[in-house]
Amino acid sequence: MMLYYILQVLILIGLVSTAAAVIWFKDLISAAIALGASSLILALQFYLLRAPDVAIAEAAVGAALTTAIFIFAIKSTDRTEGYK
Amino acid sequence: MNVDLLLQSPVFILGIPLLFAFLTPLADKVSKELRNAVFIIGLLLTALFVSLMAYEVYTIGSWTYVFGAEDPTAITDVSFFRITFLADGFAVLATLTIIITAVGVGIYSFGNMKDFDDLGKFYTLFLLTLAGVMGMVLTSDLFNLFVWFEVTSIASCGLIAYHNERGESVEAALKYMIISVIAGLLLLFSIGFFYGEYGVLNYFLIRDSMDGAFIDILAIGLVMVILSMKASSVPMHMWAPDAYSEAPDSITPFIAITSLGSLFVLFRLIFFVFRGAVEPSSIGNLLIILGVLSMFVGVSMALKQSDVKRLIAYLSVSQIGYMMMAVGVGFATLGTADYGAFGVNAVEGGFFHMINDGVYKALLFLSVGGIIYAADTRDLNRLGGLAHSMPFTTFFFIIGGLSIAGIPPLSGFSSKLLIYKSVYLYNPVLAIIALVVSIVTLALIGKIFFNAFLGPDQKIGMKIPRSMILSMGVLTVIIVIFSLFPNYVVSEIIAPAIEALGVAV
Amino acid sequence: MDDFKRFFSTFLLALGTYLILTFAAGVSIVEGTPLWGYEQLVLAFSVALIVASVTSHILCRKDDFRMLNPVRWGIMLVYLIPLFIEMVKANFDVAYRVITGNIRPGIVRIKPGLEKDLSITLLANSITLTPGTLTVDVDEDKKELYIHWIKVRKNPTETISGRFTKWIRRFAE
Amino acid sequence: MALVAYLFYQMGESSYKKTRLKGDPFISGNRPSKDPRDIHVGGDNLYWGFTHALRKYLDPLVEGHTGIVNDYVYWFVVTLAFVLVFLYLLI
Amino acid sequence: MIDFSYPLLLAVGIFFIYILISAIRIFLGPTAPDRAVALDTINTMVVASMVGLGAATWETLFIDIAIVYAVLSYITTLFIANYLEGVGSK
Amino acid sequence: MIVLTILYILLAVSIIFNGLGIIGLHRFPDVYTRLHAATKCTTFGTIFMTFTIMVYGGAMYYWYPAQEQYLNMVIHTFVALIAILVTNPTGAHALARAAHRVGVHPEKAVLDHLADKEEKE
Amino acid sequence: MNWFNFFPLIMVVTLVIMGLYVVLFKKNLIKMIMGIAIIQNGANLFLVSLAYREGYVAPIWTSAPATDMVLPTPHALTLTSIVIGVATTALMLSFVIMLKKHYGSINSDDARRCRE
Amino acid sequence: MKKIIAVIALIVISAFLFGGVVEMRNQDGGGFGNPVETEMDEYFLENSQDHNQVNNVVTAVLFDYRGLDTLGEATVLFSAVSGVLTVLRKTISSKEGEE
Amino acid sequence: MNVKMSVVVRTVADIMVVPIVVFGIYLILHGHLTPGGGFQGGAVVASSTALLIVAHGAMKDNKTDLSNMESTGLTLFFLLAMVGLIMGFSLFYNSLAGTGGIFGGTVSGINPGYINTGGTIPLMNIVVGMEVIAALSLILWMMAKRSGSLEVEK
Repeated sequence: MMLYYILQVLILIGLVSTAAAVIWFKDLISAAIALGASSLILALQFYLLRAPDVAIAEAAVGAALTTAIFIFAIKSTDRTEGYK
Repeated sequence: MNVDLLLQSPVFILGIPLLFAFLTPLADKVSKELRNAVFIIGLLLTALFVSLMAYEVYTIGSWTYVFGAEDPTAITDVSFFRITFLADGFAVLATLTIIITAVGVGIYSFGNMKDFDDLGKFYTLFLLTLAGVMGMVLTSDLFNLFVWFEVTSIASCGLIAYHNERGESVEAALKYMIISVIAGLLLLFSIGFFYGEYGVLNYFLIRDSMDGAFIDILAIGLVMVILSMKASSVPMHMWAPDAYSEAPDSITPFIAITSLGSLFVLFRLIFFVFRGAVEPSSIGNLLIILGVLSMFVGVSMALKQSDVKRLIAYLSVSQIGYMMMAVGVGFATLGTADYGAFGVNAVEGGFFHMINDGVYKALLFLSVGGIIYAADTRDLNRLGGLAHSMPFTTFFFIIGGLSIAGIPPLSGFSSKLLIYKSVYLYNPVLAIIALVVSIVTLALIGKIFFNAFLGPDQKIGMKIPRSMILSMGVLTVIIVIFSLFPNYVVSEIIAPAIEALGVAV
Repeated sequence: MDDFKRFFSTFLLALGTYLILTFAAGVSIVEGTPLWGYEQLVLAFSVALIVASVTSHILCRKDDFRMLNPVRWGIMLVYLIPLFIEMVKANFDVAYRVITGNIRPGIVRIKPGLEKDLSITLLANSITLTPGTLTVDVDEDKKELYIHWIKVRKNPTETISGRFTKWIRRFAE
Repeated sequence: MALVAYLFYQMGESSYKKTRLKGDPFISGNRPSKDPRDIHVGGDNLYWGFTHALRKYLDPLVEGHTGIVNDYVYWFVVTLAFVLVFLYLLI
Repeated sequence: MIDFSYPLLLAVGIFFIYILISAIRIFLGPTAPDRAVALDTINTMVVASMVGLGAATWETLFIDIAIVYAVLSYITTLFIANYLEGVGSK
Repeated sequence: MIVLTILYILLAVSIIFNGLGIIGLHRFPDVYTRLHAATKCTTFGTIFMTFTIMVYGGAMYYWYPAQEQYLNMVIHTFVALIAILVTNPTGAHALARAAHRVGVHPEKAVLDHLADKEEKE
Repeated sequence: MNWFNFFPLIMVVTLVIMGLYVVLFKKNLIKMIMGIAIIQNGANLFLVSLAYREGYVAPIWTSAPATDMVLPTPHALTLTSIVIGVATTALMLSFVIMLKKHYGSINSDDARRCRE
Repeated sequence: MKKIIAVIALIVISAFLFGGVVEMRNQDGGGFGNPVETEMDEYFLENSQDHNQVNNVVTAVLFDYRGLDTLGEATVLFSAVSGVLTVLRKTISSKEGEE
Repeated sequence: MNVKMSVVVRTVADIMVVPIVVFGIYLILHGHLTPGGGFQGGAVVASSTALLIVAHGAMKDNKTDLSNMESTGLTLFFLLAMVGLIMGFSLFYNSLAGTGGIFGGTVSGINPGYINTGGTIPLMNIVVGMEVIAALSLILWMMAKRSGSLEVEK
């Protein structure tokens, strides 16, 4: 199952790089987008690890609801990081 | 097969607050009186079941409650794959401490919070916090501990931020929330390490399979730091003064009780689970270091405070230090001849101090809440002369303050004496530090007393409601009982708790 | 009457969705066929009733019930075929442009002459699905569409939406 | 104990002499205020000498309590690292 | 009986590489809409991968997750678009 | 085997079009053209992926009629296809509109009626 | 495949350290909460990784292809932790919203009226 | 200064965590994908259909074997909602929040 | 500053709400057979609230109903757990499994999935689903209200 290993390695690299994007962005809305992508890829990894229940939960909560809540919060505060 | 209802009581200690918390929003829609009735019935039922469990433990002996099994008390070799509750002397000690404070605070809240609207959420969160702490101290499953830990954190943060018209409250709640969420996630990691290494989650099975490997050290370290943080031990205490001082006045002792609850969990874990896996002296010394730091830094920071609630918050941090130091001394001598000589006394002193601390700290915070209710300020520079208009509160404050300072006739003295005696035998320096801290504590209590109660009458005394006086009176009576019969308390409540941890002499 | 129609359309949509989802799952009424069992059917009807009673105010906000007619559904399914052919054709076009980078973009305005919300939505989505064109904005008062076109040519209304408009007018207008 | 007390006394005494004008005679002034707030000793004034004598110890401690969330997490992480190393070395 | 698992897994591997390449656009994208476009692309690719993986490993129930994704990723996109519109019209 | 050939063709189309979408995402200059490539080429590719699975599952069900899970798989894949088909163009439209509202104008545009209209208002 | 044996778990640790880095060094409160979300992702992935067994199927008996299944307990634990994660995130973000209302800033350097 | 100490602490913690994940199941020769033999999970897998007549073992674990965790989890959500409603409710001082 | 999105988005959102809700209920009801369950299905249903909020920027005020639903769901969950206790077993004992009737069927080995199995577990899924739907919708509602992206419809 060499191919399966390669799939997981690719996914994990994607996960860590999107998480790095979350840290790197100064624009909070971009960081929220990257966080959404990160949890998207995380759900794919759950899928590969044969955890369908967890994958659905992560898909529903991580992709839709968490991003929504973050965007509401950003909307009622500031968009950019750092002092104005 | 019908099981005795008394043997089901651990379920109700957790379940009654939960169920009544779920019902409170529904009752709130109907009427305020119904809501209050639901709240107080829930509290009193919980107290009833705590006393039933205590009765059962002291007459029959401890038992393990297995969730989801056909017979909740029958132990087979697959029982510990499920979640279990431990009903033993230690659980009785912990639940008793918690419920005394909870009933006191609950009665107090009726008077203190009556001017605010939207109290349904307040009572809901109160009952949820109670359920969370009860679950923490009763459970014997690591992941279940994590779940109740989070319930406690979230519900108490909601309570702290109850006065959302004040920015400081929200700020304190956010700080507490961030740090406790990070702590909860690291707790999840240590649970993952335990599960990955041994494939089990129950205390009993972890205890049986631990072998002192590297993973054990890592996971034990994580758990210890997290629970000490929650217990507001220095240097991770900084959330405590913020949270204690910004919470609503009536709820502050209850936030402090969650700290005590996590301290109970820490002691249960190190004595009951981790004892065989590691060298006792290392964890014992660690606890002593943290305890001494807490005592000293707490009381030093209290010197600089002019906010009365913050001052008592720092004092409570320093009281946490006493317990950690005493129990650390007891744990460090575990397995040696010293344990029989003085270690058990140290643990007894520590546990006795915990139940004392729960009560007198509640009394102190509540009487300070009375001051704030009457004078509408927390600044010691502006308070003064309240003894003229508030004789009851003054009396209660004196009782609580002398007890926290360890003045002879009162209960704080008995526990502190046990601690001094045994700690002196372990290392005299520790005992001297404890004495010095105690003296400074007395001085600080004198400062509050002088500033708030003595002096010319400033005519700012507002009449405080009767339920506040009542609850403070109840707590005072309990302190007096503890003071009059310390031997009885130690032999009937503390000794079974130590025995339940499996470390009796 | 409108309330009932609204309720009924929501009910049908919910029932259909649930039945499609549970098709060929578990036991069946008739042995050997991939149909539904009794319990499934009971659950399906109760779920549809509950959903319809809770969310009936959402569907058909503007009291537009013409999609209840099954003939229109048939035409709509037939419409998928020209749409798919159009998609295939235009996808190769975009593939060519992706490789060569030969683009001449611009935003054009078209006036398809459709009135209803549903038909405008379908037209906009069809236009967006066929690569080369992308609906950017909709003017709700004038019923005009603003379309980003990857290679601007003459006579946008006819070129972009001519064929779709005819089909959509047939079942949604 | 007495030694510690004497040390405190010395530390307080040294600064006391420098800052206070001891020998100034009282000539005249306003009448003492009748407002109870002015007569009463406030919270900051009680034990002023004690805290002032200990300021070399207390001031860094007070400065350590910055009230920034990052510092709370910082102390948590540092303690975690310390405890892990401690347990690892001792066991 | 035909075994089509290996080509499907290979295709999914290629899709994963596509996902990584799209993630570069999340890094680069000069404006927020560009990043949202990349997120949308990743969503679609993830749905395709999930469908393929479910068939490749013979776990037919896993297709449900793809449906959840196909529906919910759209809501995320709408949220981002809504926020950007709110900023633009201010 | 003819089914296998069909499956390979469908899968190849899917991979090629998805790849074209990804290339377009990096090659095109601005948001709108990227949207053209990214959301729609990938939609097209994903449609072919779902076709692959549907043909595969249908063939399996044809050979093993007792195994109803394959039919279930086909139906659920079809639902996913419908969801993709409905939601993707709407998402693309919403993004394009948002981008225009934010003030991103198409690069190298030869004409822009929408901007003209907004100027008029 | 020896090197692969620890790769996912090492990535998990990387995620946690990245999250802790954000919480330690970033001053923006929403960014800090995003860091906490990253730690949550790492913890969830850690638990699910513990459950995985090579070549086994999901623990569901409905039309399962084989009978050997991955471990179910960590899946249940992870579900619990995901829901706890969304609850804490929502509560923290609402605190931040109120803090912005009172203090006019979401920088942690400004949110320090409680100190000493 | 503070930053340096923080970075050192982070490095120490990460070293411990890396050591932990590498060390975790080393005695069995397997790491990821080859977990330790757990009696608990085997018991769940074998007996969930017997005890609960349920196909999805995860659901059986969630609602029977570890049911109290699920109750706690629902409680967490409930308390979070209560907290959000408490925090975001109309403040006494500000009148523009209307609900 | 609430945003009303374009007519295309609104129409599609209106059409999509019912299938999303039904799909979430499908996940809840089949939680004991397929991946899914109370939490997952509840989250999916709650995201339809998010869809309505984001598309229309306006919604009916049903906070009271949602709050009642949440409390009712949790209370029922606890009472369902108590069923075992009342019958003399311990809390969370699945006393309905295999007793016949709806949700009382028996099952063993690999099977295509029968809906009438599971004892109390499907019922618990349903009540937890109610709780999660209400809780997440309430969170979304409050935060949208606070961030000014929601108007209350009459």
